[in-house]
Amino acid sequence: DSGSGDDEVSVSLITKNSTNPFFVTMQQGAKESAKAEGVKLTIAAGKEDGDEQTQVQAIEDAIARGDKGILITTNGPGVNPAIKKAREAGLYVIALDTPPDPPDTVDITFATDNFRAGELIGKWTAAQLAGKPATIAMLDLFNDKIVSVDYNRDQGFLTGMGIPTGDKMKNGDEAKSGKYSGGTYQIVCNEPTTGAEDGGRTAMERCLAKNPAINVVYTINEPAAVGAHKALEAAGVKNPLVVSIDGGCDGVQQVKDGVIGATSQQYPIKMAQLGVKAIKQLATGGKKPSVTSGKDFFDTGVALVTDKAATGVESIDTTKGTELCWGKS
Amino acid sequence: MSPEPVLSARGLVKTFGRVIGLDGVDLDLYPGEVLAVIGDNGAGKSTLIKCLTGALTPDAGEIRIDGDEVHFRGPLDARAAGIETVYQTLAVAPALDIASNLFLGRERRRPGVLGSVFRMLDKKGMRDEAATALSDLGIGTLQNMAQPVETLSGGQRQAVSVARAAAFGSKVLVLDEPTAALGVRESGQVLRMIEEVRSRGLPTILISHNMPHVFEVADRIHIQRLGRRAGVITPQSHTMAEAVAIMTGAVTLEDRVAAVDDEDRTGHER
Amino acid sequence: MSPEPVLSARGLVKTFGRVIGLDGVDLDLYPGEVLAVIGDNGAGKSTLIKCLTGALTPDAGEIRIDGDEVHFRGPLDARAAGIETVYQTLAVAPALDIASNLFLGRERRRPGVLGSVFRMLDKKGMRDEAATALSDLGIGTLQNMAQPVETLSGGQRQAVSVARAAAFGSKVLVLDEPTAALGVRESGQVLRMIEEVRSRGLPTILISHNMPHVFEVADRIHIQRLGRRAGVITPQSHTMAEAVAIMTGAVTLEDRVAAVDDEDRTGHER
Amino acid sequence: MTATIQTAAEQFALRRRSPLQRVQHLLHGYPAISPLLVLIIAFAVFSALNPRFAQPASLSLLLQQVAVIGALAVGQTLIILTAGIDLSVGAVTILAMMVGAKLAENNGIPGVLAVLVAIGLGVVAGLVNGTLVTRIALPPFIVTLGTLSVFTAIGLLYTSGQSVQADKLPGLLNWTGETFGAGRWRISWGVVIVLLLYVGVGFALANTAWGRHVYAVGDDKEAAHLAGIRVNRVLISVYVVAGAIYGLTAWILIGRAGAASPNAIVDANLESITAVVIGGTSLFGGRGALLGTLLGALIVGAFRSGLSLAGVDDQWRVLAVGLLVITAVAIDQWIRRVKA
Amino acid sequence: MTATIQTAAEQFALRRRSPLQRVQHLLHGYPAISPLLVLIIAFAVFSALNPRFAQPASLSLLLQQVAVIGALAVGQTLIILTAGIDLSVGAVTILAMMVGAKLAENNGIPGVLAVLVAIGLGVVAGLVNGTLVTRIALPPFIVTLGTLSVFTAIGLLYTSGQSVQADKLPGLLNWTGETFGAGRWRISWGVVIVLLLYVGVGFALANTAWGRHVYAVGDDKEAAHLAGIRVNRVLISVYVVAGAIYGLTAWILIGRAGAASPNAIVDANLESITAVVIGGTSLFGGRGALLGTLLGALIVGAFRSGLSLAGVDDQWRVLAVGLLVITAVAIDQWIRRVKA
Ligand SMILES: Nc1ncnc2c1ncn2[C@@H]1O[C@H](COP(=O)(O)OP(=O)(O)OP(=O)(O)O)[C@@H](O)[C@H]1O
Ligand SMILES: Nc1ncnc2c1ncn2[C@@H]1O[C@H](COP(=O)(O)OP(=O)(O)OP(=O)(O)O)[C@@H](O)[C@H]1O
Ligand SMILES: [Mg+2]
Ligand SMILES: [Mg+2]
Repeated sequence: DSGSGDDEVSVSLITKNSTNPFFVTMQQGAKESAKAEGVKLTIAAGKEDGDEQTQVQAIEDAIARGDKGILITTNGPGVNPAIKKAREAGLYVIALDTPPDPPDTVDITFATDNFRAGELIGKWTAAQLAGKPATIAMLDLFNDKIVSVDYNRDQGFLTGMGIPTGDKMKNGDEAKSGKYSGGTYQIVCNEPTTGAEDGGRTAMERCLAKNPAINVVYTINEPAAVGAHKALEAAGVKNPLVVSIDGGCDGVQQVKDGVIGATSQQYPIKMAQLGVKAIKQLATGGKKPSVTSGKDFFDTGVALVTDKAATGVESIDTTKGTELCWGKS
Repeated sequence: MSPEPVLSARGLVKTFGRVIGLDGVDLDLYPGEVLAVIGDNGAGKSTLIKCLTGALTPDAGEIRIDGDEVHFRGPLDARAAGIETVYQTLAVAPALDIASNLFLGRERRRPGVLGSVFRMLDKKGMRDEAATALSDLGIGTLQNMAQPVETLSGGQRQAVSVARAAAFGSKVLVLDEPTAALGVRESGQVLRMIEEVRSRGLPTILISHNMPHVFEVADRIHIQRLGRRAGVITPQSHTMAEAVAIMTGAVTLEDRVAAVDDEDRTGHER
Repeated sequence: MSPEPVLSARGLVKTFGRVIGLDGVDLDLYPGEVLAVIGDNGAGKSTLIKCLTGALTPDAGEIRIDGDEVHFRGPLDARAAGIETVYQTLAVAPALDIASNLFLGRERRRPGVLGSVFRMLDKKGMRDEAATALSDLGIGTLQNMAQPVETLSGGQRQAVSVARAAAFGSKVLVLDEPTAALGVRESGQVLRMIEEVRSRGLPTILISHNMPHVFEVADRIHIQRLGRRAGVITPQSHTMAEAVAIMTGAVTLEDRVAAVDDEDRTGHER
Repeated sequence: MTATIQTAAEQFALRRRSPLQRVQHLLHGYPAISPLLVLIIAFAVFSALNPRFAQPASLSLLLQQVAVIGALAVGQTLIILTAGIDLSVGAVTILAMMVGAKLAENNGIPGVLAVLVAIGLGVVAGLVNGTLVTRIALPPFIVTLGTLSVFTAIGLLYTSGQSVQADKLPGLLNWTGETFGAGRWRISWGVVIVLLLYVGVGFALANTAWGRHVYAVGDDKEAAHLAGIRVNRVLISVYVVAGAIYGLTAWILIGRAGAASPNAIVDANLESITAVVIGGTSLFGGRGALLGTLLGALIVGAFRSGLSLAGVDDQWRVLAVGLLVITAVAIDQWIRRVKA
Repeated sequence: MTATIQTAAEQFALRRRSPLQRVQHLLHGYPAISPLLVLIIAFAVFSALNPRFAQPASLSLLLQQVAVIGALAVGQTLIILTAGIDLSVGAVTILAMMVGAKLAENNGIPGVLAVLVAIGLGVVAGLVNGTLVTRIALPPFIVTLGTLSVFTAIGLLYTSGQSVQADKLPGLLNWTGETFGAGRWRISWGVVIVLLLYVGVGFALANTAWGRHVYAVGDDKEAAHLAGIRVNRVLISVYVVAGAIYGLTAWILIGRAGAASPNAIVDANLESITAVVIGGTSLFGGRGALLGTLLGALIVGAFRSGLSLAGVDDQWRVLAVGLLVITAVAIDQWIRRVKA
């Protein structure tokens, strides 16, 4: 029995990093719901995407601290053994946002499927193009690191476009040109952005230097899309399709403003709230949460936000998107 | 016969961890005189002048300039008080060139707006003056004034340091073994320079291991031994051999009472 | 009268960018002699001995040891050939203590397994020997043998460097201004050491600006001027004043033909 | 030595020169030429691989891409010249940018004020670093490692990780990203500011007493102290000036990124230090020149862009940049090591 | 000076000592005590905040958490002592680990061989770094910056970023993560190896000629050269030994992480350098001791985990660690600066 010193239920939230707005939002959501539920929450995070060691230490600290449960967005399979240790020590571990590999590493996952999020914007793009040739820029996250969001979103997008991908865990190994579901495509570049505006801009500039006729821009997240938009604007490229993932409140606004054509919206606040509630319930004798039927995780959902709905792709408009952005409810 | 000393120190103590550098040293420097400080290696000569010139802060003791107690917080304070020093370690910036080193901390600016608004250095002027200062010291082998100091020969480097002090000394000149690395001609030139400075009325403290040099220019000789002052003599009162004997502890000053004919001036031998 | 030279150099040239260090210098060192090298600051004395001891690679010219041409790739090669050098810059590691510096590159190991298997240093042994070596040089003021060299006085530091060379020289001893920072007693000790080395049959190259020292111990005197050899004299053939005059270019050796009485020995004056 | 006599050294100087040695010798006379040469070679190679590389449009972009790191590297050069190192460059810049931008967004302060706030914060941060380095005599590595964490945390706590979008900011803050044409070039105002920064600081380093003192302090702190230089004052001034430059860079960064975002310039430390070191400034202080830093920043930028344009794959590019950095500095060393 | 006479200096030594100065003076005699003291203070404070902190279970965990960076810091200390710096620590470790693990997974090589492959790769990497530093005389910063990219890229290209889970690895590779009990402590074999590493390398540095030469080379390379030390050989040996240590650390890392993952350690560069610098080793070379590095690593680890156990949130923790690092080194400096 851990944490017997006080009756207060304590929970750890361990995010991938604490600079990405997505995770900062998740942390705030968790804080608010912890306050509401009367749970003591400790927040930890990796130093950057992919930082497994810091997460492992945070898990060990949670065990030592006597927490009842852990909410974690894992940075990679390197944290699995630590999660196992935590569960053996009686902690309830919930993965948020990213299902670990294998999924049964944790008790349950509250996540959106990044691959699916990518697929949605891919499908939307294909529909918008309506058979026109696609000249695609892929603005990824890193080139000196391989992390799951990066390849899941990238490969999801390509799959949605109907472009056959090679290794699903590897960016950039697909054929550089060929046919997508509507017509022919050409992939101009895979450039790293570090998921920020300045990186997005530089990446887009490099892609445009290679081929100024780009008409489809995939971006790993909305800040990268903002930077890419800047570069496109400066280069005078008219009306390319810029698609992105996250659906943050800023991001939805950018869809409304036409900076981004469509974005896949995810719900970090919802994930955090559900997680905190679940552990509180469990600790006070309630029952365990269960997975969404047909999936091996609890799907907190993903929605395509766009004001230019495409036939065959379910979407919500920006008004609705603003209401829901990041799962504030 | 007993004017006010320009610089005087009483009971200076300086220790480094368990090593004792100075062990209660007194010193007086009178106007217009050349005071030599001699002593074995490690006797505390450099430590003494470092304390006098603000490079070290003594643990105890007091220093007076023109009778007023001073507390130097650094060499700059001493310099502001008119004390110009050549340290044994030379204190040159190896990567800077000769002119920059000579004018370090006292750079000259261009005339006009370039100097006052843009604060631009008068590089050419400083280079020319540096060349003059060095050739005044008899250093004629310098082929290129833009050479960084680190590429100079040992003696040339020392000459740069001495030339700096000679050019700027305004009240007291302190020279810690200024001729150690210098050639015969260059050493002679430094001794001439010291005499010339004395003739201008400026007093000099000269540390040297070269007894002929010391006896040639010194008015009085402070003998340092094992961190203390073993005594003060003059070239007239003692011979070189006697000075060396006192320095090495073979005899003490008390052994030869008759010799200390300026006892009344320096006041307080032990 | 003309044995094979132990060390000989012909036509050494060394330039630094546009600065000329050596300009075609010859040098011969015969068994058991003390060869002094004198010259103004910047005349190329240090550059000369750096070329001879592998610290610099000459641009042109050849060096022979016992008649065989050698190409030193570094000071270690020269050391392996038995040439032990005190450089003007002392070449000590400031943060290491005295004993470590004395035995640098030739550390002594403990006897037994500790030494052979664990390669453990004989620290105490080295410290004791260092203390002996230094007191042999008359340095008695060292209070703490574990002091890092950087905290030593200028002269103490030089003594460490000289003691190192004295302890290990096996064929040729090269000393670049070994007494520059030393006190009277300590300098005398170094001169005694040089004489003692000569009596063991080892030749020495001594660079010094101190003419009395040079004339006291040297057998022959190589005069360096503006990167060239101005001539070779002996203390018997010339007076100090003459030596200085040649050194400074006031007279050339040819002006006093009669004086070069060992011309036949050194062979080829210009 | 004298013009009339043909000395051995002169004879030596005349013979024994292969064409390669002649080039080496020529370059040695002008130290700044050597990184420039590396840059020129890089340009030649990359435009051979892809002719677009050398076009004014691409080069204009290259300048804009390099501007931010180039500006930070000016401050970093100053600090490295004093034998220090600044690990807090990125953190200071982000903090200055976020506070300025948030104040403009939430409190509606005008653009000028926001820029001044950013520069002011940079100055304060520099003062903190400088004071710790001088008064408590801590190694700059430790000080800036500590303040890196402190400033980063303050920035995140202040902003909650949220970025501020360009449209919520006064126009002046975005102005640095705007471009003007000059022939077929498109230069942003940010680039102009950075170039002015190089000219100004370069002038101060080379032609003022302060510049000399910076070199002297970095060269041998103890000697500078004995020579009567106010070492601490020089050090503090360097950290403060560097801080002000970081604050100014914050402004340039907003214009470039189109938003003020706490995620920007992740690798600012390593990249700015790299530019300085490739530019030939010694990490041990006292040796180097600002022009080298500019060239260093351009070299790295040119490599990245050039490899990308040449169509080199992502991860191979990481490998190639590594090899190129080593090669570039090796060429530079070779030129410096010229004999005779 | 003499025992009989009461000299002025002795009088001085006797008077003028506040209790604080007495403590300072006492500590000054034993330099290693000062980071130790910082560590002890940290322990006292953190166990006051959360009593669990000082329990053997938590402390055992702390040791395991610190082990990997602690091991890498041994190699980093060696290189920094020679006035170098190694930015490729992390990249070499990951490369060695991934190649060893993949060979074991795909080609089924036995555990011993996998460990030897890892160490061998470390040695090769060290040889590459060392050769570039000595033969081409490049600054270590540049060399290792370049090889950082090169080794990272090779690792990524070789593994495609895929990790290898423990169950696919021979038992020996996981052995370093296994723990044994000692009272209420649980020590992992990895921790034991790291401690042995400290003892071994510490002995070599303090008690062998090689150790002396490492210090001498870092202290003044030119002087060491003139004194007849084979500077290049010493430098290469240091890079090779460091590389071997990184290879060995790869093994410890597998056990610790329970998997061989290319993302296992980020920030290894900065963290290992931090441990070295907090431990009192000078970045300018020639001064420092290995024991300090161990304490430095423990100090950072204790701060991190102490704050975490105290329930401090991530961003506040970043801030606190920054402040603490500065404070810790400031205390250390204060003790070193004792007068008289
Ligand atoms: N920073 C220091 N730390 C420890 N000991 C020191 C320090 N500076 C000087 N000492 C010691 O103080 C004593 C006096 O040194 P000082 O340099 O004053 O001697 P000196 O008389 O100038 O000798 P020299 O003629 O050799 O220059 C020496 O024993 C020296 O080792
Ligand atoms: N590394 C270098 N770079 C450039 N010039 C150099 C270098 N080393 C020496 N020189 C120059 O070569 C000349 C000879 O120097 P060297 O040190 O041999 O003189 P020296 O005779 O030993 O003088 P001193 O008596 O002052 O020690 C000097 O003009 C010096 O400036
Ligand atoms: Mg002295
Ligand atoms: Mg010399």
